Amino acid sequence: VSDDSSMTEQDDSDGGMTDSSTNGGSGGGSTQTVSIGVLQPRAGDLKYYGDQALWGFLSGLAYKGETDPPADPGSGELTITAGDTEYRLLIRDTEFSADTAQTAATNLVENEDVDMLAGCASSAVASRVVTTVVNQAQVPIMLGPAASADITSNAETCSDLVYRASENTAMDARSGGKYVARETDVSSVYLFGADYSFGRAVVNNYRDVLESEGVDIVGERFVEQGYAEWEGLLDNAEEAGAEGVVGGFTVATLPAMFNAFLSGEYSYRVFGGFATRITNSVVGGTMQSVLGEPLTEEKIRNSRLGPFTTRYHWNQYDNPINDAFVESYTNAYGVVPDLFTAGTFTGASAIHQAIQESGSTEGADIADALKGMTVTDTPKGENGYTFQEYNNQARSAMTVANPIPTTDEWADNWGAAIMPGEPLARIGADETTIPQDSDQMGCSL
Amino acid sequence: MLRTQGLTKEFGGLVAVDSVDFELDAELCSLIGPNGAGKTTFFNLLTGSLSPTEGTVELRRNGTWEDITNVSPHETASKGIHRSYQVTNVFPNSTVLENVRVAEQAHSDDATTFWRNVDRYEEFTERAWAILDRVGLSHRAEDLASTLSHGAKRKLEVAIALAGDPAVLLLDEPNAGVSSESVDEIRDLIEAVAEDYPVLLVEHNMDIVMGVSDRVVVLHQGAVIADGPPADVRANPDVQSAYLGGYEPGSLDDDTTAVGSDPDSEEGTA
Amino acid sequence: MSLLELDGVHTYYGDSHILEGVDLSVEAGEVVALAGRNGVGKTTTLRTILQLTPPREGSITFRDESLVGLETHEVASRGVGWIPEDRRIFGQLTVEENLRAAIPDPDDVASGLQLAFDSFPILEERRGQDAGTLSGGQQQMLAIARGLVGDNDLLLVDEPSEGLAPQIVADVAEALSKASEDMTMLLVEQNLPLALDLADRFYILDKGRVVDDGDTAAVTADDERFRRYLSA
Amino acid sequence: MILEALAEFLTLGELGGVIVNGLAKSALYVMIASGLTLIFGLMGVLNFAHGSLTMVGAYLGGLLMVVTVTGGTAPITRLGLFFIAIVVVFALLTVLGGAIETTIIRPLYDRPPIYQILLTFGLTLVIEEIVRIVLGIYDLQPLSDWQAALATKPQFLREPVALGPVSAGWLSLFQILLGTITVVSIWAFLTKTRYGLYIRAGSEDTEMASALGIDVRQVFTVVFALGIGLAGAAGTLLMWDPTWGASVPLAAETLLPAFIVVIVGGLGTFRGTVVAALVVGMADAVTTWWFQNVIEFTGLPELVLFLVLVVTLIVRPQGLFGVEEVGGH
Amino acid sequence: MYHTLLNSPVSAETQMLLPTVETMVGVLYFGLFAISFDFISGYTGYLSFGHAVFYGTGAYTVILIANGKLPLLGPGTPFMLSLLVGGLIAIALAILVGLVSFRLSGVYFAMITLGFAQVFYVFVRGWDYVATNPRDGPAVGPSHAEGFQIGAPGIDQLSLSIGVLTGDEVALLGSTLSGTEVSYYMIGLVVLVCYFAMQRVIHSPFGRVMIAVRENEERAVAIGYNTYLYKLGAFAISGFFAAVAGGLFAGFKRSASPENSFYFLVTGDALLASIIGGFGTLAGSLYGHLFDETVREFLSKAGQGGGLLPYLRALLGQETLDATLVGETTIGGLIDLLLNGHASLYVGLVFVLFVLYVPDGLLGTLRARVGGTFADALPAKLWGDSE
Ligand SMILES: Nc1ncnc2c1ncn2[C@@H]1O[C@H](COP(=O)(O)OP(=O)(O)OP(=O)(O)O)[C@@H](O)[C@H]1O
Ligand SMILES: Nc1ncnc2c1ncn2[C@@H]1O[C@H](COP(=O)(O)OP(=O)(O)OP(=O)(O)O)[C@@H](O)[C@H]1O
Ligand SMILES: CC(C)C[C@H](N)C(=O)O
Ligand SMILES: [Mg+2]
Ligand SMILES: [Mg+2]
Repeated sequence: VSDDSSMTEQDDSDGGMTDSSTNGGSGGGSTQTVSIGVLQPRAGDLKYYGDQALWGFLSGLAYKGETDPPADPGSGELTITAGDTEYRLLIRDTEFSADTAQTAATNLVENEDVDMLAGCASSAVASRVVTTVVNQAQVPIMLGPAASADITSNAETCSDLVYRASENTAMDARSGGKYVARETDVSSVYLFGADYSFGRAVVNNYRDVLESEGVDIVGERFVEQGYAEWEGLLDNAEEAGAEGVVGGFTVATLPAMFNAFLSGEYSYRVFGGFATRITNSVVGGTMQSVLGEPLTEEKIRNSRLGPFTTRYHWNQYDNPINDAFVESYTNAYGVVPDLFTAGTFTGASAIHQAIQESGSTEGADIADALKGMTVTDTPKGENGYTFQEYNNQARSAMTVANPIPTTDEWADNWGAAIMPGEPLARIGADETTIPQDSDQMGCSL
Repeated sequence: MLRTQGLTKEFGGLVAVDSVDFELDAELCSLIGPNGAGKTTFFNLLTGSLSPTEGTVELRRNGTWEDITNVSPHETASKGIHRSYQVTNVFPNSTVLENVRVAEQAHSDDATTFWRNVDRYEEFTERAWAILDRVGLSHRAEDLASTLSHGAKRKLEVAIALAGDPAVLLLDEPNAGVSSESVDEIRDLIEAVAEDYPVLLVEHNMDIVMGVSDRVVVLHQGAVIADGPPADVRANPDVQSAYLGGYEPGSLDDDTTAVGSDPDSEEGTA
Repeated sequence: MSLLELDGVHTYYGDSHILEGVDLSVEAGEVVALAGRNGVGKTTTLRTILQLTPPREGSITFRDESLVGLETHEVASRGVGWIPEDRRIFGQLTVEENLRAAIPDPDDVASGLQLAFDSFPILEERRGQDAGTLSGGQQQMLAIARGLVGDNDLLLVDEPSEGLAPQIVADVAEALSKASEDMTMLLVEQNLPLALDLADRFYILDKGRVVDDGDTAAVTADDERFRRYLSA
Repeated sequence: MILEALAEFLTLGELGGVIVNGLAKSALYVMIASGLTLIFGLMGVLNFAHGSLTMVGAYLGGLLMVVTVTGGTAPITRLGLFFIAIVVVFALLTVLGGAIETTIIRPLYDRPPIYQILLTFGLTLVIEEIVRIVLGIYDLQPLSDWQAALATKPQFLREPVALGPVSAGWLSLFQILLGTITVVSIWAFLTKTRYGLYIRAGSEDTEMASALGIDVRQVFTVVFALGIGLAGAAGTLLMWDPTWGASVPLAAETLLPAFIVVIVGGLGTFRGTVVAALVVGMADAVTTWWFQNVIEFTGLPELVLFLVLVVTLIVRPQGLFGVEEVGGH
Repeated sequence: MYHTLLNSPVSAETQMLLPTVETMVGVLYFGLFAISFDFISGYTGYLSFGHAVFYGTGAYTVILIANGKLPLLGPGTPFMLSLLVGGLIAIALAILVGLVSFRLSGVYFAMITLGFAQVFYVFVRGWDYVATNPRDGPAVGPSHAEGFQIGAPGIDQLSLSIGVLTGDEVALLGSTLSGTEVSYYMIGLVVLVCYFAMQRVIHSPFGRVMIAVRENEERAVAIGYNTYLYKLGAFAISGFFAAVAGGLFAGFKRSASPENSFYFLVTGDALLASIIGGFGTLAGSLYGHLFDETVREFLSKAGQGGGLLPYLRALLGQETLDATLVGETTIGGLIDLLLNGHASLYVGLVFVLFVLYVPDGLLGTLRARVGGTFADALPAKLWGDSE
């Protein structure tokens, strides 16, 4: 990929790395090293996204290596050994900014010679890294938790180098949207989205699913991230006759929207994806002050928030892998894993599996091995995720749940007043993703 | 050279210049009058820095009179009307030579050239040196203008005006604030300059006015109250009472108004 | 010891040397006129006393205390008032506010205003008007009134009759002469008859130096000394 | 389509709502900008750090509320505490402002104004980073609004109130009230108190004012300090408004509007600032309505302020109430 | 030079202090932008607070052309031509904005240019045509997968590609220059040419009028200059070079976003650079930006260019880092708290100190110390050595 002679290695072990990794495959017993550049927000507003995503990734490797996940490394270098493979992780802060991420990724590829990349929490960041680095340098990437379905369904970004174990917005729509369309009395929906890739993807995916289920889309609006004057917009949705509203936003916008919704008297319900702990704690707090403490299931139900799809929350799955995962994770990081974490866990698990299967630590070989792989160890159970050959997006099951008051069991490690309840429905893996023959699927590999 | 008809300038209710009919020939004419009589305002009208409330300003070029009322200052300058300022108004952080050179350059076709080095235009520099020689500033040529003494700055004022290759030269109190030793130098300079150009001179120093002028015009409350050879004007009783002699109420301002500036009124130029 | 004493005062504006060693003194209770042609440094002398343009050399004492190095407001609060030559009224303040700004003690406001309005009735009529919209002469009256209402022992007066119609000059003269009964004054005035009328003594300034002085009683406006220094 | 929308816009209910909303926004704008105007008007210092100090005020105000308010605190007590918080923040920032003026602004008075701009620009970087560090210690997200502080707002302020056919928010009315109080107090301070008199005199003519015994330098310090205090008070008010909220970007979010209001009004005139705040607030409310109901361009709300700025300056280069520069010598 | 230092015994210190080559490339193109900002602001005294609009124009032009989105100019358009086109568009824009803005002066001028720039910023952020997600900005797509070439257009032997990943590698005297290093020299070449061009303008009769406008516009008018036209001209020239800088940035990075091109804080960074370097010194802006970047990188997080934090960590060793100070704070935690990601704090402090104590900036002060003439001769020499 790039020429070593220009590099400015100062560390001998790096110099030897190339050797050991090429030998690694053949020489039985000796360890092989693979270096992975990990791109996540490590500071700033959305650090939490990065935390959950990175910790999930580390947990995945640790699970494979049968050790405890390491303490939060911040950014920098970290080595984890799993079996005969040593993972040299070079963790870089993206600041949730496409520019920073691009620079960091370029650097990892050019100067650190990483075998592959992993990460990106923002869809904007992910597309940027894919266009400018992955395709350019031909280094594979395990994307996640950036969720815009577009990345793996659009010919511009999808490729044989781009894999995503993490769940995407189309999966949200195809499980939660469908559920609402089929199981509730909502027959007309107003869609809101943040005016960038993620928000647009959410709106597109929901529109698609809901329309095909016969639900009327009575309106669509995009606003800037962080928009706060929700009253007027929510009033409009009411006037438009919406019975349901979906908001495609991150934690930068959701709290204001939920606040306005809870403070006003609207006749529709808000549904969509079950959000992160931060949003839950904000919304929970608002509920407490609007509905009065203590919160009860009844009160929450009357507030018309939900049901929400969950990509993964710790309490939605009951299997040995998940149990071990939740426990070790809670011990290591003091919080429960939430919606981003299973996807990145699986990403790590898949990479290890690919190295085992191919016996090589070359990026290209790993990518090849990932093709069509069914990942054995995942929080959604054994063989819970399968990479689809036509777009390299992993399919996995999803659940739909209502928010309920946080139970005492989880109060310490969840830290929000509301949490997802028992699953109302489980949607099988083969129904969640955009099928190969859909006109939404612009990718055919 | 230059003439005005019914030239009037009002500021609000105040008539600063009051229908002045005036014509300047190839001569050294002094314009005198009490503080606030309207002398500087009259200059500003001639150069287009202010537009008159009424009346016209005309300039004779190539034998014909051209109306230059309401023409912008940079155009009057390029037509040859150049002035020195009552309050020193130079380019403070440029060298003395550059102050004059840039004025030299203004009336050439190459002023807008942006691809050739200025040093290639030796003619500007040479002429600038010549002018500095003439006003006696060549020994300070490389110094920043802001470091000059008050008297030297007054000379620089004149030098910049001269560098415009004027058709008419308007000098506003070139002696203001100059110490007595330098007064003589500037006086000599004025006399020498007047050999080459028509000069309109505003001056409070009567020794100079009476000594060098071909003609003296007296302004009082914006209007011309006397016009003639120095000796006649000096003897004129109106002038005596309005300006030269006893006190007469009516002059509104003093020359220090312009100087005692208020620091808060400075508008940032950056 | 005199109330105010200047000794060898040198003042510059940047590089221009304006006062080249001024010596003068004012006794308590006197009115002293400072005369001289345009630009000789009369105003500068007053500004130097007030430390608006501090001297580079020389001493200035007021009631045996040196003023050099004080801040202007400190000089003012020691009882030195100023009626500047170019009026310097606060144009965006009303007439009354201009006067109030000059009265340090809130308890004196009523009597101060009364004094001003008695001297110049027109000011009472216009008390609510923005001072900037007054005519030039009215502004001059306001400037004088502002000097009179302050709690001052020494008043520095710079060309008080400038720009005033003759009958108002008379008002000014009266107001100043009344004020001089309990205030010491240093007066710069181009109107010689007026100056000689008000003052007990005079100094003549030329090129930054005192060139002559004496009792006003002994001279007339036609005096040779005045002719020499004051007209062409 | 447009005509239909226009007809709807012009109904009493809608228009009335927009007007109330516009007044509320104007009240916030005037709060944000008045400190800036005060400082510029007297001292000619264009304070780039104004927004950062507003942000500091928002966090301080939020802190006071979060510490004192519990879930059970009655609405009226919350309001009372809020007023106390505003006063305390105002006082704290006034002290801070005084310190800033005496230590680092004062040496710059005899330099060209750009240096003051630059200095306060540097100050902004420093203040924001310090706030980030402190937030880091308490594990608060610097970029998103501080929800705990928002939650101290009494419930009734979240609710609408019917004024005849017009439906407005209690919060809007509350903001209009506080904005009015601020404008009236500044106006009274400037016109009715001795100190106000000194400030206005000092701003017109420093020399003359000091010759009347006014310590102009001290006046400068006090004005700068008060201007900063006002910035802080404005921050505390914004902390309760979901559109703003306490966050680090609040600094930039308030600085630009404050500049725009001050420039549109004409540099340094308090009257101009009040009028400009009304103009900008109304323009904001009107475009918000059009954005929410008709026009889909997401950048619209952000565009308004700058369009108001550009258009005003094209039409009136010295701002609405600014004085035109007096002609040369 | 860089390598020698890195391999020497003081390599840890060197790596801590020296910016990486990538950073240096950024210093070059952003330095050019800062120079163009100084060209108008520092020499005419009119603070062009919306200067980022030109930088953004240049950047977007290059990417749009590469993506085949500019009419008449296909993706194959030579990079040098794209730079020129960007510059010409910027000139047109500068004239439009300038026609209105130069009726104003002082703070009002700064604010109206800021206003215009922000209008463009918001507009570009919402314009679907430039990118699928205009909010995130455009990136060079597959229609132009190869690197952008700097050199003589059309003659491959005389051109080299730039970009970290797409840059050409060149074998030279036994060592190989990486794509980044090639970019450094090629972009440096363009920047150098632009710098000399602007330097030339400043030293031309036209440039002298610009200075006259800054020094005393009233007098410049009175000696016969139509300063309005001169200001417009200077603004257009400055806009042109700002756009070239933006084009180089986009050519190297292969992407742009409204935030890093059109946003007003981008102008703020240029202002920072010119003040630290010396306002009205042209070359100073580049050194100012170098200084700014060095400080930032020195204080930035591990793995993003080395810097103080990893150095301290290595130097102090884990035991010292874990030592507790008060309560639960460890030394490591404290260092982390105060340094990690807080470069702006120190840049701000440095900046404040500069304004207070070094008002003439780095180069301005140096020139004043050494005397005016050296500055004319030296930049060329320093440039060669600045890596
Ligand atoms: N821009 C202006 N606005 C209002 N009034 C003005 C303006 N310029 C000048 N004046 C007034 O016009 C009158 C004439 O002023 P001018 O400067 O022409 O006097 P002058 O004869 O030059 O006096 P001096 O000898 O003191 O320089 C004065 O009363 C002055 O205050
Ligand atoms: N701020 C200043 N800077 C430079 N020179 C000044 C300044 N103020 C006054 N001067 C000069 O100082 C000298 C003395 O001025 P001053 O005002 O004291 O004279 P004056 O005796 O009061 O004259 P007038 O009778 O005209 O009021 C004059 O030559 C004047 O030009
Ligand atoms: C709310 C989250 C699922 C959004 C995600 N971080 C994205 O931008 O793609
Ligand atoms: Mg005059
Ligand atoms: Mg005087």
